Order: sequence, then structure tokens, then C-alpha cells
Amino acid sequence: MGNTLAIIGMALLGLSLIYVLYRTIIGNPVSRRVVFVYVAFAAGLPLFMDLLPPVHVTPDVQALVDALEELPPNSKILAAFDYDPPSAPELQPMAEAFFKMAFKNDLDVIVMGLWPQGPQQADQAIAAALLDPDVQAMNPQYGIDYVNLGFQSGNEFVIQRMGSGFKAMFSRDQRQTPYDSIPVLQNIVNFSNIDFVMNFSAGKPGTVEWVQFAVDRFGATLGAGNTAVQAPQIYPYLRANQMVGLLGGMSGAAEFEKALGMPGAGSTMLLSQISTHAIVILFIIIGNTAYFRTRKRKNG
Amino acid sequence: MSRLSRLSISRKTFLTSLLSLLVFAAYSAPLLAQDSDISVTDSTSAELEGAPAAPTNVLAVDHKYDIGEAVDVSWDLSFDDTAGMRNVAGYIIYRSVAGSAEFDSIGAVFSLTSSFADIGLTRGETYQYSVSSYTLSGQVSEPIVSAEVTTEREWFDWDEVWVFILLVLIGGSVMYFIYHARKGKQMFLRKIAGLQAVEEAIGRATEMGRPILFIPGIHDMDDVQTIAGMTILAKVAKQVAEYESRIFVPTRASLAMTAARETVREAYMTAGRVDAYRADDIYYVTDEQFGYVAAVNGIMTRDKPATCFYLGAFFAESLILAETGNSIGAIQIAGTAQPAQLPFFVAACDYTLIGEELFAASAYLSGEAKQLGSLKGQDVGKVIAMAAVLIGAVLATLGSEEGMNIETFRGAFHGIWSVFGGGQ
Amino acid sequence: MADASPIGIFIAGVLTLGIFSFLYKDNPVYKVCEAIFIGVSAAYWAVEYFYSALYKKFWLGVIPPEGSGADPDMWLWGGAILGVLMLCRMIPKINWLSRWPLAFIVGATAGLYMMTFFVSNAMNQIASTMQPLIQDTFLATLGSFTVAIGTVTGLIYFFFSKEHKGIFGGAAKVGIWFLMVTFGASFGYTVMSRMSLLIGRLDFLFSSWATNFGQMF
Amino acid sequence: MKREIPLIITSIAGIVFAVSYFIPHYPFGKAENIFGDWISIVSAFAIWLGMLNLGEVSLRKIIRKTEGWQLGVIVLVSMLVMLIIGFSSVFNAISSGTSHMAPGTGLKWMYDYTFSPLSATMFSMLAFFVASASYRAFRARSLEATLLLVTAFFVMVGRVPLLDPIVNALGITDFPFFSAVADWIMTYPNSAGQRAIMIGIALGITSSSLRIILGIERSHVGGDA
Repeated sequence: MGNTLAIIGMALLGLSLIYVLYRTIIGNPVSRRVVFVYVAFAAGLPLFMDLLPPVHVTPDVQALVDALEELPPNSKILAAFDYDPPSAPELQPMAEAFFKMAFKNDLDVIVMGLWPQGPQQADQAIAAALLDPDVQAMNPQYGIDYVNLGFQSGNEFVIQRMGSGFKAMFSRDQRQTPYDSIPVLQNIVNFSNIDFVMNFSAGKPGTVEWVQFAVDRFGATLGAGNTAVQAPQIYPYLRANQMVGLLGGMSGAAEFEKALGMPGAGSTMLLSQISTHAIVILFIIIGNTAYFRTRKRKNG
Repeated sequence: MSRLSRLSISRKTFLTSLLSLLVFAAYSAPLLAQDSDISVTDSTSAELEGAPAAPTNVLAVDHKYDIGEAVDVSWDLSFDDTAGMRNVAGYIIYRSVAGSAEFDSIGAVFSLTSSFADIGLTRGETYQYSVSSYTLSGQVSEPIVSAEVTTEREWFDWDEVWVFILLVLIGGSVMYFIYHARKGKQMFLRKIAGLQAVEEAIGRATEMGRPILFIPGIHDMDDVQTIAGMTILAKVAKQVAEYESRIFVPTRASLAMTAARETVREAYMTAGRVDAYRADDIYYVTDEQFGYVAAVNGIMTRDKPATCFYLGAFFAESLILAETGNSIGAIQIAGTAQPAQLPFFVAACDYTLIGEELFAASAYLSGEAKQLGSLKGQDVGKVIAMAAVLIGAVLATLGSEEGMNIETFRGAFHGIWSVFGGGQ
Repeated sequence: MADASPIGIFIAGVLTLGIFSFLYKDNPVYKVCEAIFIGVSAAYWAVEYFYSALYKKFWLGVIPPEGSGADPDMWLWGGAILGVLMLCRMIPKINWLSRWPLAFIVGATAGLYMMTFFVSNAMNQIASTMQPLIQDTFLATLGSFTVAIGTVTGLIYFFFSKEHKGIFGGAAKVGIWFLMVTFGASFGYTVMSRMSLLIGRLDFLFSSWATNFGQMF
Repeated sequence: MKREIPLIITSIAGIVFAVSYFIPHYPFGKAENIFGDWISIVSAFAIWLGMLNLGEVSLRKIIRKTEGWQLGVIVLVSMLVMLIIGFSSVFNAISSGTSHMAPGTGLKWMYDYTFSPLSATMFSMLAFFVASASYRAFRARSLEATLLLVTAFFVMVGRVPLLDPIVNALGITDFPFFSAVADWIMTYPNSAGQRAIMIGIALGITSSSLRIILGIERSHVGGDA
């Protein structure tokens, strides 16, 4: 029922754009608020639909998935959470899929954050991953299979300092346990004991800093999930092989989920993503059609 | 990852060794605990007769350019690890402190591995290493002993000498041009469109009797973009003081507020109008990005500044700022080195300083020798970069299939350096 | 959120709608939500930094808990002294002292950035542009040429010592085209990002909040 | 003296961090570590300075009854509420040896139900502004702007399955054409442009950092004099 109504709504929304085009061409463009309403419907209506669009996994996502899947059990992954709630719609699905994959493959995850909110987001993602039956079968334990070291202030200086020893920056985990008494951290001195660094980033400090310090100075292997805003700037590093793979934005999350075979929030929200792209493109086209018509009239 | 630094490769090797050590320990600890002439219970397999061939050519060298706590051990693979009859499962590495004949096992690696990094040693101590090969059934070859090695602490990381040379070259040209500019030598700078509009924009605000808004980005003083923004702020504020206009500088970072106050006060002082300086117009809002943007939006809609400057590091707020600025009809001059935000500034602002133009603008406006000189120095760097890209790409196409990479780079520099006797 | 609080979700939804009310126009409800946001976030950051830096880093560093086996790190006092000097900003008579920590941060950042940007963003990027131009596939070959030409002409645009005229000017023009393609890509990605955030919020309103709303009343 | 000491501090800090790249161990490694710790601590004080400043500004607004002083009250009250709840959670965590953000703590509640939705919603409003900018501001005014918009189009349709399912269904192509185009754009021309920007910025940062360390640049200590 909701599905049908939503589809009808979308069709009406599309048709009404002709009116917007007309208004714009006659030089009486619709107000900002009307544009806002369109955006709200374009983003909201697909949430009531249950269509799953076909997802094509791009090479950069596949490369990251391959690198993660190749890690043998008990490999140590440093997961750096450098984002806050506003970026959660893009990065949280990635983080949840990541934890599911890590727990299923029996990898050890060490969580930390250069953003104060990062470790909280990680806790939420872990909680979500633990609901998965396959993960529950592996029964990952805090302290043994994963640990949350919490946030440390100092931005990129923290990574720099971690190069000589993690413990100097994180003397205790988020639950106040001293570094040395956490089983999963036994024998972990610095980046040379880490098999893979996974970074979820929404800005600075984030993936760029992890490349500059952890990779270029300390030789870490890095993969990252980024908000779409950040992703284009990360491509040169990707091309320069300073990192192994990249997930960009919500579509990156959907591809990641598909490649790992665990559909989640990223896949279900993708339809909304598609419809908002369409609406923005249509608005640009409408705006420019009007612009060129008036220019032609002036010139001619 | 192969074209990353040599350092990273050796770390990787170390990591592999460590991993294999763990796996090996789990597998064969019970076997190793017994004497090496362990009695064989299962005699069906031919490989159990006698120990495997030992590795050869065991070398132990001090790990280069470290604090003196690591030794790299390497060897040639056992004959049985490659072509022989018995399957070598891996190698065991032993260490003794010089003078003592007692070798302790310190680690093991899988077959087909020919190096091991021993870390956590004492600086200045002399050590000796030996390596044996072993089979899965616990047959261990005779140990082959290396020469003695003493750990040393080296100060300079010679792996990075090429970085040093290029840095000196570019830094040197920066200093050279600054020196020349100071001596009053004229330096040509190409025109930057956004800059020519600054004075006019301030004049317009004065005529309209409306204030000027200056946002030095949302990063703190630890970002060079903020500092460039501040340099431009100094110039803008001086002009504002001369025109008896008013300028608002809301900041997102407390240090930036401190610096902005200093800068503006200094500018008013230079203009001889320190009495007109209002410290309260320059204030910290909040560290929260959107709390800050909302507050700035409020300022814009309330005070309707005639000219808005956005010069510094910007993120998501660029769009809201530029859009709001548009809606109040302000002249907008933006500049940032954040590539993700440049599209919005380009689209919605009257003038945009793209990336490095921000730093050039700072030089251009101040006319300062130091800034002009650095620009020239950077241009030298760009010539080097362009030449390197072009020549490198051509050489790579003509030469190897693998292409040039940083290792080739390093190798070349090392070669040159060792000719002059450096690096050892 | 397994331990979700119905009142909490209700408040979260109200605050969300309060902020969205700005889209209609600036209004008192939005202003109140904004003021709450400013106050809460300033205090949130202060608490987080107190806990991570002042307690976990400094306090536990100079007074290690018994049994941890760590020696007190007296060097940390230097940071605390600089920090206190920074607070001198609040006291007009001695506020010049706050320049010292500022100077420290500026200097440390300059030193660190000089090396990381020079190596990661200049050297490594130049080195990785030195790829063979001829690749296995046509598209990859085209790509290699594109990268080499784009990088060089882009750099020419940022060359300030020469007026953009003649061949040089032509190259600079090609450079700005590349920059525009780059910006276009950024634009597309940014749109993608922004839309995701909105979808996330709407999802919250339609599912968690609406469900919760139904249960509460 | 008020100016010399900060300049000396700047130089020392800068030299330590720059030189330790080449001399990574003794004595610069140690100094670098100490300074790195200091940065963590100083940045916490900077945040506190910011909050105190906000408190002072709000308080002054309230006392002077300047326009919108009521909002100052709300700022101050919500700040104090968050501080009290936050500190009780932190001290509780310290004394009981748990996480200050564990489920059930006041700080976590405030984070989940006030801080989080407020900041997320602030961010999400950008979606609306992007759309209105697209309708009203983004025009193919010049060749440059056209290039920007065309690229944006290909990236937006290529990064999500928007046109690919349609062209595939119509049988025009049998592979995700737009996805491949977007990939190509991102990998090659985008990388080239980004790289030119990055190299330029890197050189700029190198030279300005050098000036700061050598004391030629001194705007951060208050101008050139």
C-alpha cells in the first residue's frame, strides 16, 4: 500500500516539475521553499518503497573487500573512527558491515578516534553488528576480540605519537582498563604490529592524515570509508597506492554491503539517494534551460 | 604497497615473521621443547630420515638508521627448502650475547622466508646469530652462525636524504628570493582576479554604510590557510580602519580569535585609528561547526554586510555561507585550499581564490618581501615538479615495464650519495 | 539503540523539527534549538577534552595509578603550564602570556606540516605520476596521458611568475579545464553526501520517531 | 621580550618536528614525543578557553540585556546542564572504572538525544541548500562552468544506479556504462586536477612553514614589527 502510494507520489512529483520549468522559463522562478519541498519528497518518498536497485560493485570497493577478506584470522585491525553523528548516514552502514565482516572472519579490531564522537559511533556500530546471528555465533568478546581505546586529543599529532607507541596515547581503554591488561592489545606496540588500518572519516583529521602519517611514515596498510565530500580528494592517494581501497558515501556503503554479501542500511536507502540525484540534476537542467532561453532572447 | 618506502617493506617482513612465529609456536612448541634428536614414531615418510640441509650464508647486520635496538638477520634458503627432498617448514633464529656460547631461540619464520628482524636490543651491545632450518616433524638442522654484530645508533636517517636534498633546494630558493625581494628587487606576479576586487569591495561597503564580514575559515591557527587568511585580514582591516568602516570577525576557534584580535588591532594601530578598534567585533562563537554557521548566518541576515570575505579552511559551511551571502546581495570574495569546497565558492561567489592563489593573494596584498620571495621559490618547486613528471613519464614509458617509482628515486639518490662517500 | 529512551527519542525528534523550521524562515523555535545546540556542544567538547586529555593523558600520566608500574611523566607538566598560560587570555593584564602556547602550536604545526605535506603531497604524488604512458588497455593509456597532461597544465595555472600568454597561457587554460573537471567531480560527490544526510534524518523521523510517537500517545 | 620569547618558542617547536623527520631518534624523537603530548594537553585548554569565552559573552549579553539576551540564557543553561551531567558521568566513570559514555550514563543520553540529532540535522539542511543552489546559482556561464556541470552530471548519474539500469534495460549497453564513465573520471582527470592542487598546496605549505620556523613570518605573535 505504502509502496504504491509512494510510487504514485513520485510520478506526480516528476510531472509537476514541468510546471516548475514553465515558471522558470517565463522568468518567474519558484521560491526556495518550493525547491525545499521537492527535495524533502524526493528523499522521503522512496523510504516507503521496498524496491532494491541493482548495485554494481566498483573496483575501488572490491579492492578493499578483497584486502579485508584476505586477512587471516586473528589479524589485528586498527579501526579509526573520525566522524560524528551528522555523517552517520553515510559512514554508519559501512562501519556496521565492517564489524560484521571482522567478527565473522575472527579478526581482532582495535577502535580509536581522533574525533571525540568517533568512539561512540563505533560502539553503536558494534552493537548493531552484534545483533547479526552469524556474528553471535562467533561470540566476539570485548577485550579479547575487540577493544575501544576511545578518543585522544591532538589530531594528527596523535598518529605521529602512536608511531613510537600506542600506549603513550592510550594508556587506558574507554572502560578504564589499563592498556597492558587488555588481552587483544598484548604484543601491540606500534603500527608494525597492526595488519590493517581501517579509517572511517568525515573530514580532518581523517584519511589524509592517516595516509600522511600511518602509511607514509610508519608503513601501515590503509583502507578507508569516506563521506562522499571527502572521497574525490582521496583518489590521488588511492592511485598512488598509498591505500588499498576506498568506500565513498552511501553508494560506497551499498557496494560494500553487496560485496560482503550483507545488505543493510546502505542498500535500503540507496533508492532515496538515486531519486535525490535525479531531482538535483533536473533542477540544474531546468535552471539552465531558462538561463539559455533568456540569454538567447537578449542576444537575438 | 610495494612502491612505498623501504622502511615499510622491512616492517612488513618483520610483521610476517612475527605472525609466522605465532603460528609456528602453536604448531610446534611441543616438538621444540624436546631435544632435537627426537625419536621418530612415524617412519613411513622418507623425509624424516636425518635433519634438513641448513641454510647458508647467514648474515647479521645492524638495522640501518635506527636508535640502535635492532638487527636484521638474513640467510640463503636451505637446499631442502627449494629443491631438496625434505620439506623445510621454516627457520629458527637464535641469538647470543657476544662472548657467551649460549644461543637462545628468539623466533622462527615460515619456509621460503630468508630474513628476520630482531628488535628490542641494547644499543652498543655485540650479538651473534645463528639460524637452523626445521621440518614439520621436528628435525632441526645444524645452526649456521653469523659474524658478530654490534648495534649502533645512527642520528640521521639516510633513507630520507633525497627528501632532505629537495627540501634544501626548494627551501633554499625561497630564502634566496626573499633575500632578493628585501633588497628591493622588483618581482613580477601575474594578476589574480579576486584580489583586484578587494579594495573596491571595501569601498562599496563604506558607501552603503554597511559592515564587512570576514571569516578566516573554521580551522584554528594550526592551519596554514588560517594564517594566510589572517595576513589578508591584516590588509583588509587596515583599509577598513582608513575608510572608517566596520568589520566583524566571528571565529570558530579560540586561538583564531586571539590571533584575529591581534591582527586587527595591529592594523588599526598602523592606520592610526586604534581608538576605533572594537575588540568585541572579533569573537569566538562555538567550536561546533554548525552552531558556528548558524550564528554566522544570523549575523548575515541581521547586519546585512555589504561584503563578505571567506578566506581560510572551509568545509560543509561554504555552501550555506555563500548562498546566504547571495540572498543578502553581498559581494563575496572567497578563497580556500579545500578542494571539496571550491566548486561552491566558484559557483556562488563573485571571486574565488583557488587553492594556492589564496597564498599568492596574501603575498600580493601585503607586497611583503617574504611572501613574494616564497612565491618565487615555490615556482621553482613547480618547475622541478613539472620537469619530474614529464621526464619521469617519458623515461618510464621508454624504460621499464614497471615504471618509475619512489624506490627508483631513492635508489638514484643513494647511488649519487654513496659516490661522495656519504651515508655510511 | 537497544536501550532507547522514549522521552529521549521524542525530544530528539522535536529538536530535529525545530532545526528544520529554519527552512521555512528564521524563527524563535529555531533560535532556541540553535542556542541549546551551541550551549550543549560547547560543554560537550569541554567534557570530552577534559576526560581524554586532562584526565587520561595528563592526570594519569603525572600520577600513575598504583600497580600500573608506570613512572610519573614529569614532562607533561610543561603542557599543563602552557595550557594555563593560554587561559591567561581571560585576564586582560597578563593576556600577552597566551601568546606562548599559541607560538608553540603554530611552530609545532609548521614543522610537522612542512615534512608531511612535502613528502606525502608533493614527492609521493610526483613519483606516482611517473608511470609509463602506454598501458595495457586503450582507456588506461588515455588515462595515463590525461593524468600527466592534467597534472602539468594544472601546475602551470598555479605558476605565478609568468603572465598567462601564448603557449603558456594556452597550457594554463587547459589547466583550468582540468581543475573544473575536478571541481565538477567534487560537486557531484558533495551532492551525494548532503543528500545522504537528509535521508538519514528523514529515516529517523519516519521510523524511530514516528513509531515512538505512536507508542507514547 | 614579549615578542622574542614567542618567536623562539615557535622556532624550537618547529625545528623539533621538522628535524625529527631526518633524525628520528635521539634526541629529537624524545623531544617530539614530549611536544606531541603537550599539544594534546594545550588543545584541551584551548577548548576550555573557547567555552569560557562563550560563557562570558553570553553572560555579558544577559547582564547588559542586549538584544536576544534570552537566547544567552538558553545557551548558558544548556551549557551548564551539559557540564553538570557530563562531569557527573565522567567522575562516576573514574571512580567506578567504567566508560564515561556507557549506555545509561547521563552523558550518553545527552549525546544521543540532544547533541547527536541537533548536529545531524544542522548538517542535513545542506541537502536543501545544495538543491536550491543547483536551481538558482549553477549556470553554464562559461566553458569552465559548463565543464564543471557536465562532469558533475556524469558523476551523479554514474555513482548510483540511476541511468545504468535504464540503458541496460533498453539494451543500449550491456554493462554499467555510466558507472564506468564515473570511475574513469574519478581515477584520471580528477586525480590529475587534485594532484596539481595538492602539489601546489604542498609547496605553499612548505615555504610558509619554513618562514614561520625561521621567524620571517610572525603574524601569529602579532604582526611584523
